[in-house]
Amino acid sequence: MDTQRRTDFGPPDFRRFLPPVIKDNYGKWKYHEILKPGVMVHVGEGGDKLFTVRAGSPRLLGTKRIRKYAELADKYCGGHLRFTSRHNVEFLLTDEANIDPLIKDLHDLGHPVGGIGPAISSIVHTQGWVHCHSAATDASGVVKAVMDDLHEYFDGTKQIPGKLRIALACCLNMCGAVHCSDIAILGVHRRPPKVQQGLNKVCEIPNVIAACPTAAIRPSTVDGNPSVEIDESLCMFCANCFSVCPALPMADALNDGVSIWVGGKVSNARSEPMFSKLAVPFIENEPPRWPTVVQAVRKIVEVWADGARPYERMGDFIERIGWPKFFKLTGIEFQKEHIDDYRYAGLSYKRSAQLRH
Amino acid sequence: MDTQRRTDFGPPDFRRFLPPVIKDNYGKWKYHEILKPGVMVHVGEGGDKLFTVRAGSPRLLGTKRIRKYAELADKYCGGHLRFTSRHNVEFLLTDEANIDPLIKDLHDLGHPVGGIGPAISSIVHTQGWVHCHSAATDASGVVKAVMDDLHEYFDGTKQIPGKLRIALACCLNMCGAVHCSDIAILGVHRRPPKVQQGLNKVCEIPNVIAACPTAAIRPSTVDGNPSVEIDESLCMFCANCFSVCPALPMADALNDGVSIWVGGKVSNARSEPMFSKLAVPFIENEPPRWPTVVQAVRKIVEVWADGARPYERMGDFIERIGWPKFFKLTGIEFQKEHIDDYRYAGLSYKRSAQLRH
Amino acid sequence: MSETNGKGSATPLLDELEKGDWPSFVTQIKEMAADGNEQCQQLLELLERSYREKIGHWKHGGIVGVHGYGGGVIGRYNDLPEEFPAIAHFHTLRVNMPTGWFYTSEVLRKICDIWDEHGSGLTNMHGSTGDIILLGTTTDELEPTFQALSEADFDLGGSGSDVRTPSACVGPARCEWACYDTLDLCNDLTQTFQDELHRPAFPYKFKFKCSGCPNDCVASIARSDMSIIGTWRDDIRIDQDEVRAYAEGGMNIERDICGNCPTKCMAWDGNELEIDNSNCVKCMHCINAMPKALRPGVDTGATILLGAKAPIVQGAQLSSVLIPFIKLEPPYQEIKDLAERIWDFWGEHGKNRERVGELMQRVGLGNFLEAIEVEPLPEMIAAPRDNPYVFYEEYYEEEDEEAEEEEPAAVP
Amino acid sequence: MSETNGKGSATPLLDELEKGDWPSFVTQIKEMAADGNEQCQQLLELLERSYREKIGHWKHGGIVGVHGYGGGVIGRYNDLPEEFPAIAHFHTLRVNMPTGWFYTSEVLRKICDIWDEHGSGLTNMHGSTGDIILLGTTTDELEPTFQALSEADFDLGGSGSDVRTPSACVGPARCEWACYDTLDLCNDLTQTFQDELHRPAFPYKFKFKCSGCPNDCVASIARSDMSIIGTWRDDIRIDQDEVRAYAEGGMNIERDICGNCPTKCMAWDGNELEIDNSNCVKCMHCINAMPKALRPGVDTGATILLGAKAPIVQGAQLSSVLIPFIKLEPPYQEIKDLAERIWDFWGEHGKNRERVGELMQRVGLGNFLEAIEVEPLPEMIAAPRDNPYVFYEEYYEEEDEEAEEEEPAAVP
Ligand code: SRM
Ligand code: SRM
Ligand code: SRM
Ligand code: SRM
Ligand code: SF4
Ligand code: SF4
Ligand code: SF4
Ligand code: SF4
Ligand code: SF4
Ligand code: SF4
Ligand code: SF4
Ligand code: SF4
Repeated sequence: MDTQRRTDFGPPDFRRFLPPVIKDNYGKWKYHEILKPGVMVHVGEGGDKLFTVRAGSPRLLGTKRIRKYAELADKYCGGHLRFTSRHNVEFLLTDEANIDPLIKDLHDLGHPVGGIGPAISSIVHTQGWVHCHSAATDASGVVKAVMDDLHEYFDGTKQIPGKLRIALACCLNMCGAVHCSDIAILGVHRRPPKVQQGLNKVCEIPNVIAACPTAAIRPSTVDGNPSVEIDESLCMFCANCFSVCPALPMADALNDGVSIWVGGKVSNARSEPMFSKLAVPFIENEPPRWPTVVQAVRKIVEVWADGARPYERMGDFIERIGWPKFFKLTGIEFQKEHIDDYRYAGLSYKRSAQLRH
Repeated sequence: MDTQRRTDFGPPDFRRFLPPVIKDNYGKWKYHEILKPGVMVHVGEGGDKLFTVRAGSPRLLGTKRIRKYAELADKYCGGHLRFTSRHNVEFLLTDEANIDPLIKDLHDLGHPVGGIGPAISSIVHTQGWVHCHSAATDASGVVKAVMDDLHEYFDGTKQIPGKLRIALACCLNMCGAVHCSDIAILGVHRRPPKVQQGLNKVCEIPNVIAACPTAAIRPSTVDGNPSVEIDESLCMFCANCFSVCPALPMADALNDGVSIWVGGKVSNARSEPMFSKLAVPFIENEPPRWPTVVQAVRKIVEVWADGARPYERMGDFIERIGWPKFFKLTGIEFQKEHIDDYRYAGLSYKRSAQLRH
Repeated sequence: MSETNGKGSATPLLDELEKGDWPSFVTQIKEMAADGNEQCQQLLELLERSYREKIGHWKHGGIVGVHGYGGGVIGRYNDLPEEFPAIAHFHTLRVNMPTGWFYTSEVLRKICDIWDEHGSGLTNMHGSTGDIILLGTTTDELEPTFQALSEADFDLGGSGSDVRTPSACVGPARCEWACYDTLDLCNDLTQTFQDELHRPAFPYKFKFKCSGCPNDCVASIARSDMSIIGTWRDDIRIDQDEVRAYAEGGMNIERDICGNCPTKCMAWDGNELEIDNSNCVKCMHCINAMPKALRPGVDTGATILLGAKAPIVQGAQLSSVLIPFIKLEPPYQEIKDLAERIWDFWGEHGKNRERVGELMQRVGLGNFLEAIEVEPLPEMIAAPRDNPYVFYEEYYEEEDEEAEEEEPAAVP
Repeated sequence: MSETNGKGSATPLLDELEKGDWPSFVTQIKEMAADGNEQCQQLLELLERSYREKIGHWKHGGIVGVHGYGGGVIGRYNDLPEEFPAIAHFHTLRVNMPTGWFYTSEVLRKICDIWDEHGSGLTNMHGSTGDIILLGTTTDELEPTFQALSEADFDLGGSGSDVRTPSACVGPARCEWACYDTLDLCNDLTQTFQDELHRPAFPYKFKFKCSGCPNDCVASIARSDMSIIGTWRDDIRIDQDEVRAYAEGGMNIERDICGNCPTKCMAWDGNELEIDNSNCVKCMHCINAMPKALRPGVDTGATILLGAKAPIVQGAQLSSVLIPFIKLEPPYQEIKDLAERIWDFWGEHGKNRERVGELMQRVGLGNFLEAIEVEPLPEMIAAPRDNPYVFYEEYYEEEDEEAEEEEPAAVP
């Protein structure tokens, strides 16, 4: 709007926002302890203490609520707070006496405190019907329904053997850690794209054809105009064609829905990082509260919580008991769809006689 | 040559050749014990005993030697003997007193006794220059040289932690268990096929083109005749084209040789069956005694024998110590060729931060 | 709340999502809609419609953005602009967060002020990549928002085929296990690659994520093209008294600690915990379980891994090891040079919408390493190839027999 | 030995292979050559030449065989027929071995007599597939050899695109662990599928191998299209006294037995060995280690796995589980029907030189199962898919909303 327009200056330096106790102990923390659900203390080499109170957040925040966070930070933390990589908010305190009052205020505001240690933390999720064109399901709504059901595992009311990370993505683009989560909820289309008239005016046909991983898209002519046609038997509904060409919409109220995946992880602790594997191939969209999804997730959580050993993540648990047992315990029906038929399929077959009978 | 020609009658019924003690105890064996190298006893539910003496065999046998086996069987076993799935010969005795005389006779004949229990058994191998058109190395000669070096591991002179199975195949067709052996020796070509004149007269060009897994073969015209040309940058020397078309010879004295693979297994004991993995990408053919191959195999055997725990097969041992350590201990140089770049390559990359530093 | 406009709620389905114990995003939108914020009000109604029809109502964005930037804005239009004119355009701005997501109340309020003035007032704190997401404004507000943000020292994040906003775990600011300064490196990379971040020139997106240790609290190995994961080379530091204290406190060290060690390189005799550090793969488990007793070593650095991505197009990937161990000190030149070499090769050989991890697989890791001038190491693979399909690049010709200059690459 | 023909050995390189402790194949050929067997003499010389030149001298075979059989003979010609006329043709006969490779001295001598009369006198006892290999004869001796063999009750094995000679481990004849009668099944399959064995009509070869337990002593999981591996469903039989005897004999049961159990389902308290059989995966390790103390259960049968093969064309495969557990009793109808259904589908859809394992992967295991009428089970996979690229075959059309007959396959 004026004088010299600044560009490419990057984010403000984070050091500006660190509380003094962190500046003093930066890189010099000695250990930490979990004091109670959602509260931990980090102790510096010299004995300084930093208390963290973690609160669940809906991630989609209005400025009003953010201002409330700021108020609480002023009241208890010298104005200092941060957010986590799973979108929780963390208040950074030095005065232990402030912990309980802060927790009370957070509860009054509707925010549970928890998610630290062996707990279910917030669900990493995406835009859904709130903002994305690609969504096969909503994001925030499913997350809300599932977390309403699971919040006792967040706030420590219920004990569990280890960390359990849930993620949701509203389409196969998987804007989040869905492919490596203990439990993942994934929006899926199940109907091939509908080719819209005038496609050639908005899209480059060679690009569209090249976009399809299974070569399901072929050039064609419609009413004398160049267009494309879909070999529906080759389509696995990835929507990559739609990503490059808006004239190939995928969303479809009758066929869209949700799938559930289990056993992924990211950390290197004990076992190596793992992909999530298909548990429930398809559940219809059931707004506003997705009861079937909520039930399925709870069942999986309970099977794990009952059977897992301390520290044992979902994937390690299932590997120990075997997939056949997992299907039996959860009551999920094993179907053809569970069997991989994509690029590395052969390696997912059971290539040994090591079986429980 | 006469009357009614019999066909499709199949092999003679094996029951005709079973010794009486087996007929009596068929399906009723209780346990077995290894009495000494190459000798074991099987004890029936009723107490009957069957002694087995196993002798190493060159597999390529003249009728003269086979007649000698028959003589020994008559002398000690009521005429009963068998061969094993690894081509050793087994004498089936009921009189314990016959064991040592039999062993002496076998030794006199040049046959070591051993291969039972934690031992190196005979090398499963193929035809090589003795009979196959496809060979990139000889089979029997390499095997002889390697077993001369390793026979103490066969006859029990040297103790080892578990079974170690070696196999050799003279080309990528792998007529044997090369892809699942503790140590595998594999003949490899390293030069693309030479297109011979008149190819179209002996081969179906479309078949030849279809035979290539990497689409390296394209139609061409040579002196007005249809032929093929090879995109050498796409050729990985599998020789499948040669299998379907003799006019594409692969063998080449300058470029053929041997590669060494490790860590495969077949049994389901402890770990699941595994493929062998590349250890030494290439060693020149060095007839008559392949000293570099012999040394490389010995080194690998020794590293394993020194480091493995009881029952631990090669693949489990390497998995426990890590591949970097395996390369270090054996002194084999890690090269680009070790890194997979075929169909499942991505899954062979190290997808975690779990490393020894 | 806007539930009662005479004959019951206009958003009966969404209202269901205000029930329950977890904080509600619907409540957030309603809070904002309460004071006559038209955008929020119409967003609620549009969303109610999606809930009724089980389908989204957003369309592909056209090319919208701020002057001189190729990314940072996600264009969005709804497909019912007549009915929902206030959100006919409803573009998102991606704004670089301060590294580590640290804020003061002051700077948070500043952001709120800007966004109340120029946009819907709705945000994501934060987006999956880590940006501050300013959720929804009109095309003509984009530039003014950017101006206001820039005065507050906030710049845009990435979108399209560019570097995306790098992210880092809390690292040395609060974590005793940080093996390098995740925050400093992340901030430095963000500043160094401003041009690559703001002007898409790659075949596809490129993400950096910095985790201070193998716990990988920013999920870098799953979600970033270049994953920088802290680790150490020397011995785990042990305080045996504290180990005994954990044992006395009821911890089953044999079963739960030693038994869970992936290489079984630990031994506990009831009194001393022994670690065979040469076989420790730095998985963090024992340290995680006994933070008072065990700590990473002091010769710290990082493992660099390459290639993670979501499934589109060729299938999801986890990053795989590229540099097993590197010391990371400012100015971090080595890692920056490495990134540049990777981008050069990718820029030249990458196909449109081909992530660097897919390129690596397509050309083969061995060839890729040659191109980016990195030596192959056994640490880069889980296991050597199990198939014999080796592409040797050279062979002897008959004439060579005497003159052996043209030696094949792979003769050992 | 033929070493001295005036001026030193004609085969100096091969002579080197008569040295050393392992029995020598060169000695075998020389023994046979000694009495003026021209074929063996020339074979030695040709082989010596290969050793000198580092290259083989055999060419592709033309179509040779015996009357009415499509396989069983491997045609071979050398590429220097003028110099080596006695082995200008040098074809191999593959002869079905007695199942389990059991012989009497009498029948062995019979085979020797035939082969001395009709061929080189050289053999492999046995070939990799298991056949008796009669190594080298001329085209005109093929039919007479077959006649003589048939009089001795020996028939040809397979070659080309047919069933290959099935093989079996020693099984109940000598092994206490055989969970079914490997020899009887193998012999029965061989007899049942004589036509398929002798008249190639498949897209490619098909191998059966029968192992009596998961030790898999005929390497069936690696080397046969249909791998039949014995197993059991009930509990491992334990003799606790014998367990204690092993312990007293110095066996470290905790470390070497329990510690090596893949599912860690065993516990040893120094006195009793306890097995959680519901988690035992029948790997055989504990039984192998303590044959006097442990035995498989008594409710025995087999797991059927499909698809192993060497690398050509699409890469090597191990067999994968098709039937987790089946009882195997004569007449083995179920397994024969299964094989026939597989061959039908393979015959119709297999490409030339496509093994059944490759077909299974190409069409997808799920579709393959449908085609051969086998229910999908979680035992067939190591893990469910990790990619979301699911080919649903049906979807709702808008008109269906009311009329829901055309239900999509996968709605649970
Ligand atoms: C705050 C945060 C980093 C940040 O910069 O934002 C963080 C902070 C800590 N993590 Fe984390 N982790 C955070 C996300 C993660 C993630 C990423 C994710 O979930 O997307 C992972 C990988 C998850 C996975 O494997 O799928 C992660 C895997 C761990 C682990 C390994 C857990 C395991 O057993 O596999 C530990 C160790 C532990 O908890 O014992 C750990 C431990 C810790 C410690 C104890 C480290 C420390 O000494 O401060 C911190 C608090 C403990 C806690 O939350 O339980 N952190 N941590 C993130 C909080 C997210 C949240 O709000 O819930
Ligand atoms: C005779 C033979 C079967 C036949 O019908 O011919 C046979 C016979 C026996 N095997 Fe075997 N195996 C025979 C080939 C195999 C093979 C196949 C191969 O080598 O190609 C395997 C799979 C090898 C692999 O995994 O790569 C095999 C894996 C086993 C195992 C599992 C070993 C392991 O720890 O992985 C055992 C159990 C053991 O030895 O403890 C076993 C055990 C046995 C026992 C003890 C079974 C018994 O109670 O009689 C037999 C003698 C012991 C020995 O040789 O050490 N047998 N055994 C084969 C002898 C081959 C030879 O001459 O050396
Ligand atoms: C906003 C955000 C989700 C969220 O709610 O937080 C998001 C939203 C979109 N992503 Fe994403 N992605 C977001 C993080 C991710 C992540 C996670 C991450 O960065 O850690 C991933 C997985 C990791 C990865 O990069 O592979 C991700 C993988 C994708 C993909 C698939 C890329 C692939 O190679 O497989 C697409 C498709 C595309 O690029 O065309 C995509 C495309 C999109 C688009 C631009 C849709 C499109 O096709 O044009 C979405 C715009 C939604 C909207 O209306 O605003 N988004 N996207 C995240 C960015 C916020 C931020 O900047 O902080
Ligand atoms: C004789 C024998 C090797 C030996 O020395 O023992 C053999 C020899 C040949 N095999 Fe084999 N194979 C022999 C067992 C095997 C095995 C092992 C097995 O059956 O357990 C395999 C690996 C398992 C498998 O079937 O995959 C095997 C995999 C091949 C292949 C690759 C097949 C594939 O799908 O990858 C070929 C190539 C082909 O079929 O064109 C092949 C082709 C050949 C040919 C016919 C060469 C050709 O291209 O025409 C060889 C003839 C050599 C000769 O001059 O006599 N041979 N072949 C084995 C048969 C003897 C017997 O009947 O007992
Ligand atoms: S996962 Fe798909 S629908 Fe959801 S925000 Fe990302 S691109 Fe949009
Ligand atoms: S949705 Fe995916 S598979 Fe289907 S046509 Fe589009 S790009 Fe191809
Ligand atoms: S491995 Fe190759 S060269 Fe050797 S016998 Fe088999 S087909 Fe012939
Ligand atoms: S050797 Fe293999 S890769 Fe090379 S041209 Fe022949 S079929 Fe193709
Ligand atoms: S990744 Fe490691 S250093 Fe970073 S916050 Fe997590 S535990 Fe701490
Ligand atoms: S960090 Fe992991 S690998 Fe290392 S000693 Fe601890 S548990 Fe074992
Ligand atoms: S496979 Fe099992 S039953 Fe057959 S011989 Fe080997 S150990 Fe015995
Ligand atoms: S057979 Fe294998 S899995 Fe079963 S108890 Fe014994 S060692 Fe464990």
